[in-house]
Amino acid sequence: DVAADIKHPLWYTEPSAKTMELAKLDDLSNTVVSDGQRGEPGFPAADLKLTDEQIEKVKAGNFTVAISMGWLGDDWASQQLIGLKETFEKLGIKVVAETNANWDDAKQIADLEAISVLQPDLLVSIPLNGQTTASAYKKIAEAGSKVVFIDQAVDGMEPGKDYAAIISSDNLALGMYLADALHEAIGGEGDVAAMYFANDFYVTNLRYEGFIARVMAKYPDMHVVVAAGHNDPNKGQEVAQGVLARYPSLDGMYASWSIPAMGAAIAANVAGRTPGDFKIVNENFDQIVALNMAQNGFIAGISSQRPYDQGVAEATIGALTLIGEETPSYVVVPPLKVTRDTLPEGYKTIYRIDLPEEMSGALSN
Amino acid sequence: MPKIQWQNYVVYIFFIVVLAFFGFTIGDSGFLTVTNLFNIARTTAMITIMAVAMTFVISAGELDLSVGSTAALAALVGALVMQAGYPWPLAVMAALAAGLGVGALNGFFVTVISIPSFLVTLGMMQFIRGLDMRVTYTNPVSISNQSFNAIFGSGKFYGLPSLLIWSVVIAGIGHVVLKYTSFGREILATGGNRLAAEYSGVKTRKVKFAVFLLSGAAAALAGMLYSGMMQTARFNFGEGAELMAIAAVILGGTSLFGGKGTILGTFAGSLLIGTINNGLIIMGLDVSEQMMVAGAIIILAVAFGKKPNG
Amino acid sequence: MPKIQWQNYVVYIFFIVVLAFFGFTIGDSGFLTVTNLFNIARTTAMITIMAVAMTFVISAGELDLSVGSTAALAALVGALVMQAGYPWPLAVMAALAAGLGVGALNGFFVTVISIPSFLVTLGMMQFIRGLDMRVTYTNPVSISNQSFNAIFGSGKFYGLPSLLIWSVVIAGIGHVVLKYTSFGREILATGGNRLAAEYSGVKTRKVKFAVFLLSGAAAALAGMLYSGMMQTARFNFGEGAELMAIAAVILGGTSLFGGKGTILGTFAGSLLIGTINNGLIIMGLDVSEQMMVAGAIIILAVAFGKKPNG
Amino acid sequence: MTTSHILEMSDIAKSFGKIPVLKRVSFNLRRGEIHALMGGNGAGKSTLMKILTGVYNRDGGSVRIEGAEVELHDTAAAERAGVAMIFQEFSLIPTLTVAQNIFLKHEPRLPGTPFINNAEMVRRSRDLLHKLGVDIDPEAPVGSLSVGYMQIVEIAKALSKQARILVMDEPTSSLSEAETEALFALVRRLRDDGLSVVYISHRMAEILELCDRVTVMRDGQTVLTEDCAAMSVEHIVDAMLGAGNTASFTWHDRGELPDAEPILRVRNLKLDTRIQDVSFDIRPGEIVGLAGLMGSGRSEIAETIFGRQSPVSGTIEFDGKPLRGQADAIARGVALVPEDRRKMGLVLDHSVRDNIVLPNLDRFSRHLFMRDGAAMTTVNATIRDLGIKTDGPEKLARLLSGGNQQKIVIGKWLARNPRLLILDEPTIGVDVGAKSEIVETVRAMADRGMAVLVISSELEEIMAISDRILVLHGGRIVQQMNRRDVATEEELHHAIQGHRIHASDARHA
Ligand SMILES: Nc1ncnc2c1ncn2[C@@H]1O[C@H](COP(=O)(O)OP(=O)(O)OP(=O)(O)O)[C@@H](O)[C@H]1O
Ligand SMILES: Nc1ncnc2c1ncn2[C@@H]1O[C@H](COP(=O)(O)OP(=O)(O)OP(=O)(O)O)[C@@H](O)[C@H]1O
Ligand SMILES: [Mg+2]
Ligand SMILES: [Mg+2]
Repeated sequence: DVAADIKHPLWYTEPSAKTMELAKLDDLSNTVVSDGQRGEPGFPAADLKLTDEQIEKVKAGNFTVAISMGWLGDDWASQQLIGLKETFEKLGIKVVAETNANWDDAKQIADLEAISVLQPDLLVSIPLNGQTTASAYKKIAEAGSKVVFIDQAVDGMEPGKDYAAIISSDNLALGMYLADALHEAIGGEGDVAAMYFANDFYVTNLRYEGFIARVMAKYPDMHVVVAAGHNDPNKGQEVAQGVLARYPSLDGMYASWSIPAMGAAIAANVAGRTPGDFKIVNENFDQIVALNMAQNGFIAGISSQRPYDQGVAEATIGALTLIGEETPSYVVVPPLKVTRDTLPEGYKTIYRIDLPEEMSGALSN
Repeated sequence: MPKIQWQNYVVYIFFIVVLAFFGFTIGDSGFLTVTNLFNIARTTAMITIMAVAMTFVISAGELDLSVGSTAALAALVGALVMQAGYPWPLAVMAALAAGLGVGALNGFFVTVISIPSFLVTLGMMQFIRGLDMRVTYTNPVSISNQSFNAIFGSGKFYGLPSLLIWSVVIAGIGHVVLKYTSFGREILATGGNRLAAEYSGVKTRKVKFAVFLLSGAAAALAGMLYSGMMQTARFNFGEGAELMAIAAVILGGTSLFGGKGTILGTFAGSLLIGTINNGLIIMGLDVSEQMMVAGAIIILAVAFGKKPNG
Repeated sequence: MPKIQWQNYVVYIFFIVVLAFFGFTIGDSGFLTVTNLFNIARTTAMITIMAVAMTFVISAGELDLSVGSTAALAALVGALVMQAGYPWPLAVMAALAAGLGVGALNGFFVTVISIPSFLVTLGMMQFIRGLDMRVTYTNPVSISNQSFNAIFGSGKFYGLPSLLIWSVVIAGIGHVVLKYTSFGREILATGGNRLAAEYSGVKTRKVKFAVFLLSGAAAALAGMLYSGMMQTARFNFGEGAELMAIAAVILGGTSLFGGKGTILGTFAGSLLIGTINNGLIIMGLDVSEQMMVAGAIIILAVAFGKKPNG
Repeated sequence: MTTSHILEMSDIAKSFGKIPVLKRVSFNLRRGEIHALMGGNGAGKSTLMKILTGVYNRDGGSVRIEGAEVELHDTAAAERAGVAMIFQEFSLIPTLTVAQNIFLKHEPRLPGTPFINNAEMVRRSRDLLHKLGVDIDPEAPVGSLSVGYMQIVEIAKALSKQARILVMDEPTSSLSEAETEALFALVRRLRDDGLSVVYISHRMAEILELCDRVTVMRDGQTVLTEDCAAMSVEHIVDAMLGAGNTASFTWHDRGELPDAEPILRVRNLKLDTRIQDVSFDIRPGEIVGLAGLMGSGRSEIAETIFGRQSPVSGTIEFDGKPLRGQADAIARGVALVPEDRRKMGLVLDHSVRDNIVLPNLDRFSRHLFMRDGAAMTTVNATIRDLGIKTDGPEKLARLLSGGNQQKIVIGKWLARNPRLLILDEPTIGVDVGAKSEIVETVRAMADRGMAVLVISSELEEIMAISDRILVLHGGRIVQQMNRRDVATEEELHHAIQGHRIHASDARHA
């Protein structure tokens, strides 16, 4: 078994039979791998639409919205917010509060309670944990605010009744794409490492599971020889250093998030590895990893989310539910695999602008 | 009788000024509703309770950085005991035992081995947080016992949120103990001049041990309140709570160098911080603005209470 | 001559013991390679540099909790200056100016308004972190200037990583200043007994102001090293670094109560922490195990150096 | 005013808050004289001199040095003007070494560099300490020294500055005869070289021996300035305390005590350090003086009886049963007034009241709760009985004058009505009036059966208070004698140096 003998994260559970089945598919682009938390099938975000009457109705409502984020400080959060705010602006929905729990459940509850005072018509939020923050969300919902969840819902709330929908990336697929990208980058065989986010966190757990499932199902020649956790993105470099010291002949690494991935790139450089013999993949398509990839650096593949689209989808669902429309309860934004070859298109898709000069210059070198 | 110095009451004054400011500017946005004021009291309850015990610790000339991770440990222990089917009072005892255990360890290293408490409790903070992750493999443990959740979390008694009652009761007890008992005097003397206290017959080692026990117990209670409020226990409860608690204590007017402590000031300090956080969100400030304003207010609140060159 | 007390050297002893332990157990797993040992020195450089200045601050009887967020501020300022197309020496000056500015503010509130430094710098830590988020709306700023990245980050000089050189140079200067200059004496006197120092003609206010300036400058340098190492500046650099730096200082044998300080001990303390973290990762321990072991070692390292009842 | 005055302070005024401490005080100092500044506790002596050294800023008046008006904003300015001071409450940094303290702010440099020459600093410190007749390790941290040694370091520090005006605020309060002699010899030599000295002391005997002129202060005003030749001790005391206030600091024979079993029985005590083999008894109602050289280990004996140290060997029995540690000692009625009031005696940042209540917490609490009313009665009584000069019981101990702080430490233990009271240098910094009050109080309590052990470096004090005197030398009690058999301080002085006194027979074998 490829990855059975490594030390998995504390929260790790074996992939389900269904996941393993899907992991065997060669082409995932038309499949939603992750089911909703309530087992419901995913609705593609691209199919969400507002009619002109609906837009007028929303505008006439003079609605208010509060946004409660779990953290800030990466392009995922920024793009998500841009998508949300631009769409709300267009729809005439006023953002009355914006909070950042900075990874702390208790802070998120306090944030939600402050928000509840404002009695916004709509709350868009990513719960840091589906259990700890549940009652705070319930209270807001009971007080009459519509709730749209980012990435995961909380326990004890029912879709369609207590909340409108979850809008999420297909996280299992994200993980699988990472395996694909890494496999491709290292040329089909070799030893690789997985650097995961050590804290129990719904979406990253799924990505790790997807990555492992895909490796087990499809890539017997790619050996995951070590899994190591970081509990702070800034510590990624330190962890990667240790991993590379211990396994100096690794061919590649999956590093959860861009900051740890860049840390791993620097660690690899210091360890005397070159982009020719060591490849890193990650799941945050931000400026730094994109530039590194353009420059032929260690970053060899990105399994990207579409945070802007996700933000737009969240705002759209929010608008629909505000005017009483039925909405799908689980909306999925498909991942996008980006390599150096597909960087310009990928960039355009995610950021809606052309590749910055710095990157396009580097690409043509 | 010495003249009453208004500088000693600056935390209360500031608390009232901040309340009034928010009342005028965002009172009609819901800030002044009973629910919201209760919310402030509820969400600050854990910090308040840890800060009350921290006032004892700091007054005795020590520091306890391990309260946050201890709270999480106690929450997890309590939740696991209930999950295993035992009645909730047993879970409470187990959680308290966990807190007292950590307190006893801290106390042992500080008083018997004489290691500076900053270092002991910094090490302990890490150690216990590692243990927290280990206990349930970072998985949350949900608590379905509704008595527990009502008493320690979202319940109300006579219309008052139980979290509010807890913090008032603990602050009340703390105030009486520090101000009106010989134990309180011994704590202050120990922190004021340990050697002089020793020569006066105060068993300063025991006193210090005792405050660490109290701090452990308070952290355990805070942990149960976190878990009762969230109906779940999770390994990362109380991250950063130690600094918040210390800030509340010092904002309240307790000297970081020991020998002087006021529980009422601590209570006001904790509420002040909570009110600022709550008010700024309602005002619609974004996170970076919230942090800047809260930071500035902490400094200014104290600056305001100082005479220049004082 | 006073008898040499091995207890004073416990941090060095422990450092060697820990090195030897890892050397034997995981020496052939890459721990003992030059690259890895350099790695330890590189990743601890920022903490070392902040800890050197923190030794000054603590010796003078104060504390600086704002270093982490100041480092991030300086990193961002420097990166933005370079991004705007100015040459890197200008960026360095701007970053240093940012650090000195924060240091001056801290110094002002502590010495002129006489607010306890714990509170000032705690407020400042929040304020500056809020500012950090504001400056670039939390977006990272990448640094493409290769001279800067080499000098402050991943470069090598004569085969030695520049980060290692920085930390050795700063620790060396710090050691000489604290031990062999009258400024160093004045710092220790101020922290040892402020009133007595005043009686002896030491301008303790100026001394305290100066150490906060130094701490701000050191934080700025650390920030540039973070950004040089990661070739990016980011708002959350240095989160938690203040506690790590203080731990290194105290582990090294400096008294948290002021008046006694050793830079070499601080250096060893910082390396000890870095070595433990690195070794435990290579041993394959997961995060929870790493935290537990690191926490326990910090406590034991000091316990070991203490006589019972000492 | 003639130019023979190196220093003229005129109409100096100073208040702390609303309380005036100096009311238009004038004081002058001639070149090359030793000028005693006398006055009761809290008269304002230290405050006046701290204005001279720039520690406090005056509210009014002027200061002239060498005829020129000077502004003394801070201690550095005073140093530049040539003023150095030996501070009553010390200006030493406990965490620095002896040498580092002596040369703080004027460390010798390595030639041509800004760096400190540590070796040179240590060498010079050793020389200075030698001149003062003590053998203190210049590299020992000051915090580890006993008060007596700290005082010498403080003196060495002031001398090292080579000032023109030297203010000595109770420099000998913890010194015993030998060191005092060495200091006086040195001060006289410096005076002869042109140094002008202000000398503050509560030791009456010293004043007339050492000083050329004397100024007496009372309640923030100067009441007298005279040549010493024209003065007597009685005269000075009168001026200090006001007419009609007679302070008798003289011994009187309390007669034979009724034979009783000793309450304290010390046998063959051996301690870690100097003490080799010490045995003695104290009976109820008896006041026993323990005399010895500085560093001879008197304080260590006291601390061992009180249970703060454990002996290497030997036994200590109280009331027929061995003492088991400090808690046991306190519970059974042993009290210790320690020698260093700042370190061991007081919580300086707490109020007078809290300090007095501290050792009595058990008496003033019931079921853990404090009975503040009952405590207050005792606190007020203590303040009154010992004449503690304070604005009220809530004043912080830190803000009291040195002598008044000392009275708190004595008072807080007397409030317990101990059965054995150990006084280690009890009257350091206490004025004659208060000294005699303290002695009276102790005698009265001894009359009611309290046993007392007094340690003092001031032989005058030992002579004034003791019924019986133990002489400690070389780690042993070399002599025990009845006070009435000792004729002069001189004799006792010799005994301490190790010579036998033949006038008496030891009472106990
Ligand atoms: N910083 C201060 N704040 C308030 N009161 C003070 C302060 N310093 C001194 N005092 C008061 O001023 C008065 C004079 O004190 P000072 O120390 O000058 O007396 P002194 O003559 O030196 O007495 P002693 O012989 O006991 O040393 C005392 O009543 C004292 O309580
Ligand atoms: N030469 C020295 N250098 C440094 N420390 C010394 C020296 N001699 C003695 N000491 C310390 O000073 C203390 C003197 O002992 P102790 O206080 O019991 O003596 P004492 O007779 O009461 O003398 P003192 O008048 O100094 O109080 C001891 O704790 C000892 O460690
Ligand atoms: Mg005085
Ligand atoms: Mg003594």
